[in-house]
Amino acid sequence: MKTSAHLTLIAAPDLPVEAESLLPEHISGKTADEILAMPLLVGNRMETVGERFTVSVVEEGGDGPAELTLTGDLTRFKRIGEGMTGGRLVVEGSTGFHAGAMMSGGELVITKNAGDYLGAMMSGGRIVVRGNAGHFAGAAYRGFNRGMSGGLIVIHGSAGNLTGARMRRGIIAVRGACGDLAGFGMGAGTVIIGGEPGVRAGANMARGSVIMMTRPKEIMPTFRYNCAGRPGMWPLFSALLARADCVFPEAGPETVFESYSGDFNEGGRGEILLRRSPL
Amino acid sequence: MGTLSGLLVTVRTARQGAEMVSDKHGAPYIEEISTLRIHQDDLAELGLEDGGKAALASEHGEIRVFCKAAETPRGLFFLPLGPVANVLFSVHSAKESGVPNWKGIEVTVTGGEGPDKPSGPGQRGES
Amino acid sequence: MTTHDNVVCTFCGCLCDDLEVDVEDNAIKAVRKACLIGKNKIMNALSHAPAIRVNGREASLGAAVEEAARILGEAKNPLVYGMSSTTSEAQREMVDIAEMIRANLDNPSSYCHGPGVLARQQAGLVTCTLGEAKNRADLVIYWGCNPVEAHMRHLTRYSLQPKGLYTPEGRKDRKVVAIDIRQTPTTKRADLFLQVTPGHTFEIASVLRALVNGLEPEFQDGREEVAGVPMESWRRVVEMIKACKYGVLFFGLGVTQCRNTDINVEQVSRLVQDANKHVRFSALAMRGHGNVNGCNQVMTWQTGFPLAVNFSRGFPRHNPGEYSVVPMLARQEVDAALIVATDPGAHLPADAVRFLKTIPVIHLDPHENLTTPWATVVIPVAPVGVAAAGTFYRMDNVPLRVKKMVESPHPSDEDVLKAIKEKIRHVAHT
Amino acid sequence: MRINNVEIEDTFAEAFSMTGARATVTAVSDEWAMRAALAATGFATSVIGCGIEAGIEGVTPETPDGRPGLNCLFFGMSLESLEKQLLKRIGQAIITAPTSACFDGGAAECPEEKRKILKLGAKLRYFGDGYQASKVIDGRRYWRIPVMEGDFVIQEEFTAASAVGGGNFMILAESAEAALAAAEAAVAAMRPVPGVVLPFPGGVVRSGSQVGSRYSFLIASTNVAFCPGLKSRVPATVLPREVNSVLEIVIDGLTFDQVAQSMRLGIEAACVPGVCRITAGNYGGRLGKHHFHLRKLFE
Amino acid sequence: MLRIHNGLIYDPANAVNGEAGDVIIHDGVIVSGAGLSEKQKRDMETIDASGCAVLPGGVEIHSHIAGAKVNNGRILCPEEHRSHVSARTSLTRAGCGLCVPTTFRTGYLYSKLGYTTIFEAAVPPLEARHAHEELMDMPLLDKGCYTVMGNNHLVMQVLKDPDRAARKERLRELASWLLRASRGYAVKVVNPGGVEDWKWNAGAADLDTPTPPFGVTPRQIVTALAEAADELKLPHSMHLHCNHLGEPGNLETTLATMRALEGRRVHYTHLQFHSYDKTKKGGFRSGAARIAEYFNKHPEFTCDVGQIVFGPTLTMTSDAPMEFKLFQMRKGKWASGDIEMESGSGIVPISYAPKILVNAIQWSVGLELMLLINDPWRIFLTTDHPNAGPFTAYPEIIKLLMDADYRMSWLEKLHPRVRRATGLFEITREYTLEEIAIITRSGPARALGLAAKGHLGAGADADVAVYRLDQDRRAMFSRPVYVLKGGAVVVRDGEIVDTPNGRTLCVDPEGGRSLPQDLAETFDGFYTVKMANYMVEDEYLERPEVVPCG
Repeated sequence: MKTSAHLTLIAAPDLPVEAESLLPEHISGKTADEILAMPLLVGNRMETVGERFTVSVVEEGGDGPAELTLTGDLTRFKRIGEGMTGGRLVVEGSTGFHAGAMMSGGELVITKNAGDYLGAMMSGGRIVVRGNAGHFAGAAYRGFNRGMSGGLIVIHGSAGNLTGARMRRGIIAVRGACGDLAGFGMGAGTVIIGGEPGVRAGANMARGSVIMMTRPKEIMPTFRYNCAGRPGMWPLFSALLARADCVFPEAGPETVFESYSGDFNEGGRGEILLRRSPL
Repeated sequence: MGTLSGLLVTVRTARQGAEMVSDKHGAPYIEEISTLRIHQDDLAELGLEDGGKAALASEHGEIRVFCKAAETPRGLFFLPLGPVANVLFSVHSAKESGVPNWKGIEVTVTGGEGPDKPSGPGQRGES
Repeated sequence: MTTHDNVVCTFCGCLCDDLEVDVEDNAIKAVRKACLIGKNKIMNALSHAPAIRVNGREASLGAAVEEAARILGEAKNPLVYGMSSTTSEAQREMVDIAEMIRANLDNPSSYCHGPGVLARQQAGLVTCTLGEAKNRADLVIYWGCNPVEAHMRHLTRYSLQPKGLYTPEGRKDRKVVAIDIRQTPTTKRADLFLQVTPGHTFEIASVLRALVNGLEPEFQDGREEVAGVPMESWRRVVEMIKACKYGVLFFGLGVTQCRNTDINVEQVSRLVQDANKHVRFSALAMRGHGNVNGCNQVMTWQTGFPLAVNFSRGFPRHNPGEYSVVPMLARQEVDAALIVATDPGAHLPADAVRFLKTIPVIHLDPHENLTTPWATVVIPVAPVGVAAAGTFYRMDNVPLRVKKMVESPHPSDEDVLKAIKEKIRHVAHT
Repeated sequence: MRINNVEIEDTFAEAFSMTGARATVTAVSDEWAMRAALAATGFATSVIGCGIEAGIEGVTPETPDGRPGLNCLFFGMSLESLEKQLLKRIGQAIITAPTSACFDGGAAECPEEKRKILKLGAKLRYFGDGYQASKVIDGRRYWRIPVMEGDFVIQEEFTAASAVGGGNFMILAESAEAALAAAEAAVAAMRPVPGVVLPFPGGVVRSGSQVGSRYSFLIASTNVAFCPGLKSRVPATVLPREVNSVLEIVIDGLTFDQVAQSMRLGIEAACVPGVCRITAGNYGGRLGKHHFHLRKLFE
Repeated sequence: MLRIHNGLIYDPANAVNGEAGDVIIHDGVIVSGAGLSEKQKRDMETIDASGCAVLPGGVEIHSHIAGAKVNNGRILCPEEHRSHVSARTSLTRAGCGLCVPTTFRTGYLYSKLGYTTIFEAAVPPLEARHAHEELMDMPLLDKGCYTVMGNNHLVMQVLKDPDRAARKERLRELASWLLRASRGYAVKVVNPGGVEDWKWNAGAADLDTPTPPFGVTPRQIVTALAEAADELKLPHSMHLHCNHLGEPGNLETTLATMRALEGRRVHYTHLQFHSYDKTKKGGFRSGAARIAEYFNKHPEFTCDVGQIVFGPTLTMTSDAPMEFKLFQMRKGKWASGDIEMESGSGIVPISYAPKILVNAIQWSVGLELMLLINDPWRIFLTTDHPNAGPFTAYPEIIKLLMDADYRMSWLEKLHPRVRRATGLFEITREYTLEEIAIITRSGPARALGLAAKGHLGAGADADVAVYRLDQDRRAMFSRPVYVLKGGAVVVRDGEIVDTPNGRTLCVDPEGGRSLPQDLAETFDGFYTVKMANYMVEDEYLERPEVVPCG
């Protein structure tokens, strides 16, 4: 049986809530009452889901992974979708910190904004944010040197600082503007930025790519210019993102990118690709 | 009286430190933390004498300060840390690591007395 | 009259320990050898003590402690914060209370020098005690700091003038570089002053790293300059680095509070590591409040993390930005606060203070300050280093014991905190 | 059995097991994709002399990078020989072609247990002399090799599958003109079938061979039993009096069914006036394990 | 009175080897049951230890658990803390970390292994106050710390004195003063001369490399300090971390050092890191056999092993130049701190893996030393926590020592060339329970001069560990049934049930009340703290206990 559950927030809380229990794989096969009895940490006290949400559960035929929908202003809800391994989790609203952090599979969709550490250190699966994301999307937690290591994060709005910082694989696409230090210290992977990038994109990268559609104010002097051309990988990224409903209309397959290598302080094996805007 | 845009930087000063540990409600402390260091030419552009009064505004609030000519770059203004400067800052300016932008916030300086007099730590932000 | 020798000043991270203090009739009569700030601090240590107050009304210590315990015990997401100007003994009690009430625990370093500590989590730091600067440093770099005004005796005691074991000529044996966005009394003491445009610490450190590593930077706009300073000057700095025997870089809030905060320090730390491939080189943070470094030390040995810790699940979790004081206040997500030995009324943005006024705040401080007028529970405490003893950690991690020279009518904050803790424990058990 | 009055002989085509792989070659235009594909699949008519058999399967409507592209099929006698040839052919014919990229075309039609991995990109990447870099997209790794024109992208792993080689039929016709017309019609009908290629020039072979020779240094020689000019001298001739010309169509495919389907379409199309008979080559079942009984194709 | 009843008692110091009997405790001390009637015994509070081995509480002779360097390590590794946490309970404090656990958690983790006494291995006097502050927050253990002196300027100033007799006398005074100033327990020497050399950016120090600008050699430093420790009759000998730690071929330096110190009491710490031979091409080989052969002939020496534990950990040592070398090999994180006039420190995270040949050899060298040094009273179990791995791996190491089949089963997990580089897999020796009791408690207690530790005879501190007998020795030693600290049950069935604080162990050697004039002048001139503020005050010693000299 495939379980579909829909939780609706009764009222937005004043205190931070930790909702790592609300995963599709956790609701699979559960009744409404069982779901309402699941734990939520509100401030420093343990409560139940039922104190904050109403629920409806539909058991459908067929196998399929579970699907969970959360509706309401979940801005104070942290860790939604953290550690998710499969299924589909849809948030109709905004989330707080750590949405989809450490996830390894499945799909997380957030229709509004996400907080900091979206998909931090995730290893697989897909996250789609229709609105904006906070800082550290796909980044590493403090002290770690391996951020996101696989999967895809699509942010239709803007993203904050240190997007993809120290990431080791995977793809982050930011349709809108992006904060400072995108791809800082990355070891591999790809960050694609549509809108205006912040400063220091790609700083300290050892490998990996930062692809920018909009010219940043400055390219770090520890990067060096290579050439203008059509990188063979761009069409592949473009096709992948199109499948995820994320289109960069300014960059068709024929788009010419300027290529820079860096950061030479870390060996210079990374690259910045900068879309050459038509004159 | 003119208006200038620039970047405000909060700093430590010897007097601010010395007065802070003496009496935070004392007049010398309040005077020191209401004293803006500004380039001579900026001062002239504002139509102010050394020691003249000005209003300093950021997107978060507005304060009254005394302007003191100093060897600072043009367009960069320096104000001692303290409750006066704090009116211009906001918790919402803290980025990923939780540090507000103490070392650079866009402000406008307007020369002149303005509607209110400098009033020390009680100076209010806009909202 | 009694003269106390070797008194440790508690004002800044220098912890000068050579002060002489005259005491007569339980009053400080004179302070010698201290800087102006240190002298003022000790001379005024016993003045302007607030009354014990609960909700604005004077109260007994017992009633204040009881109310504090009640507020903290009931809070669902409390903040325990401060500690920067008290002893590590009191700090240890703060951590215990924070654990007990499952609070968020932070200290002022989270918006001052915390980025320097966070950078150590990612890169580590090559550092030294101040005596190595005194005895060995033939190159000193002041970057984004102005010790002449903030750490007044730093230059004479530690970094610029002292005659050290291998720097017998003092200042003459040292090359001095200053990097700042404006001229300061400190930059005027330097052999080479690089006046930089604001917000470019990271680029400066990157380019210095490149030059130290023998790489030639490339400027896309053709302007051979970084932060408004021509490359020639940066090359000179690197030549000085490579030519020295033992370099020490002192960095201040100009580095840690510059755009991208901890990442700047991470790059500075990498620069220092890179420099060690050629010469010996250390970096030191110019810590501000007397024992703010102690907060980081105590929190680290008790919780594992130097700042921004949360106990809502009973075990320590750390995440700056999530559990640091300023963003928590921005999100208005705490419902009570215990604030000790720091003055948010003077140090935090105005909107933070406005929010704190809407929740119960317990405040311990030796003086009337800009928080005491509105805090819910105000408990005056004995000023440490004057009327209470305990441990302070210097900016270079050297711990010193501050002394008790006079009696205060008030208990130490360590004692008040212990009382509050016992009361909370008692309430929890009954 | 007769189609359009052409006798379908009651015999079978004997085909053997090969290892096949499909590569998708893309480029900035159809033209450059075609040039790269032609070069890569050129001179690959028979494993006997070329080491590999290959051909262009056709234009692919969807390529991984969204650019014009062609699928090419390659068949070798073993995984090793296939890989060896592919490394040479991609290295010499595709990397070298302007704007080209090369991707695994997969072998979706083959059962999973019959698929194997060819680490082509993983081995060709060393052409990058240490400057090669990779990207992983949707779990697949692509290598980017810097070249003078820009960069060359190749997938790390390609799929190989056990395949069927040497499917065939022969057109026995009254005249050379009729044989050629029939062969052309057959090839046209067979080309659209996915998973198969006809490796010989234009899909047609005029010089079928027999195993062995009177000369010890040759392992194959002209198929004397089918040479019209030798009818009188070769007792084993299989050609009736009215047959004056024979052409053969050879088919390699990823699966038995694909080969069978293309044979059926080809034979049907070949049954035109002037064709006397359709037959097929076999070795009595001794050589290959895949037997295509011509008449069963139409059941 | 409390009775631990009917356990098999392993008390090697009193030659009791697995005999069933009672251990009787009164007032925190073990007392003789001789005069007691059966009824008196039955009426006592009794712990049933049937089916259990009863051992003295564990004594840790070398571990990095407290102080500036350790705390720096904690700051360096938030990622390490994230996956090892313990929540506050009604009894215990919250904490985190495995390789660098927080102080409270360190106390709990050691206690849960049956350890009751522990020594922090390297404390520079200037930062001693910090170490003591942390030790005060480390419950359940008696503790002390070693004072580092091997690169101390005052020591080298004294050693420059050409007058041999004066030199000796003055050094003894100075060592005594340093111990007093830092409230230390023993003289610790780390890479003598080498740390100071590195402050001059010089290469690694050999035994006879003069240290600039004093011109004093490591040989002079170690011989003089060993002598001073002997003459002060300190309970523990000089505790020596030799030069060239971790380098292939360093056994030559180690052997030369040992020869230089022949006839004196010396403890060689983490000997594993100093027992490497090298191949013709300069690669790693085990030198354990040669070291053991020499060591076996010199009963004046003791050592601890520093056994490698596979997995991630943190290296942290006063041997700052060694850490710099390690950083250059690994990039990543590197913390370092030079300490004026005294020492340095360095920290680099590391991960030991069985398939890395060097690590596999290091792992084998440690076990070889333990199996080839035939007197268990002279080699002790350590992991140089956390340098070679966390101390929580002790039960695993005990299993490796006691179970030869298990040890052999590791061969296939190791790098295939390890067999050529070590002799470990030719050794069939298995440790007995008695020998384990020696290398984990009785031996270190004796080497430390702790008369009341490491045994269960009358008068001993009632620090006792009770383990359920189990052929799987790892399981057995992972989870004591009971641990008693000073007579109080602190662990039951592997869980903390009480959290009394232990005592601080220190020494009161003769002399050293003040510094002679010339040294005091050096101090005043070149330290940045006043001498009065240098001396660690009584407030930093929790229930101090002076262990007598002589």
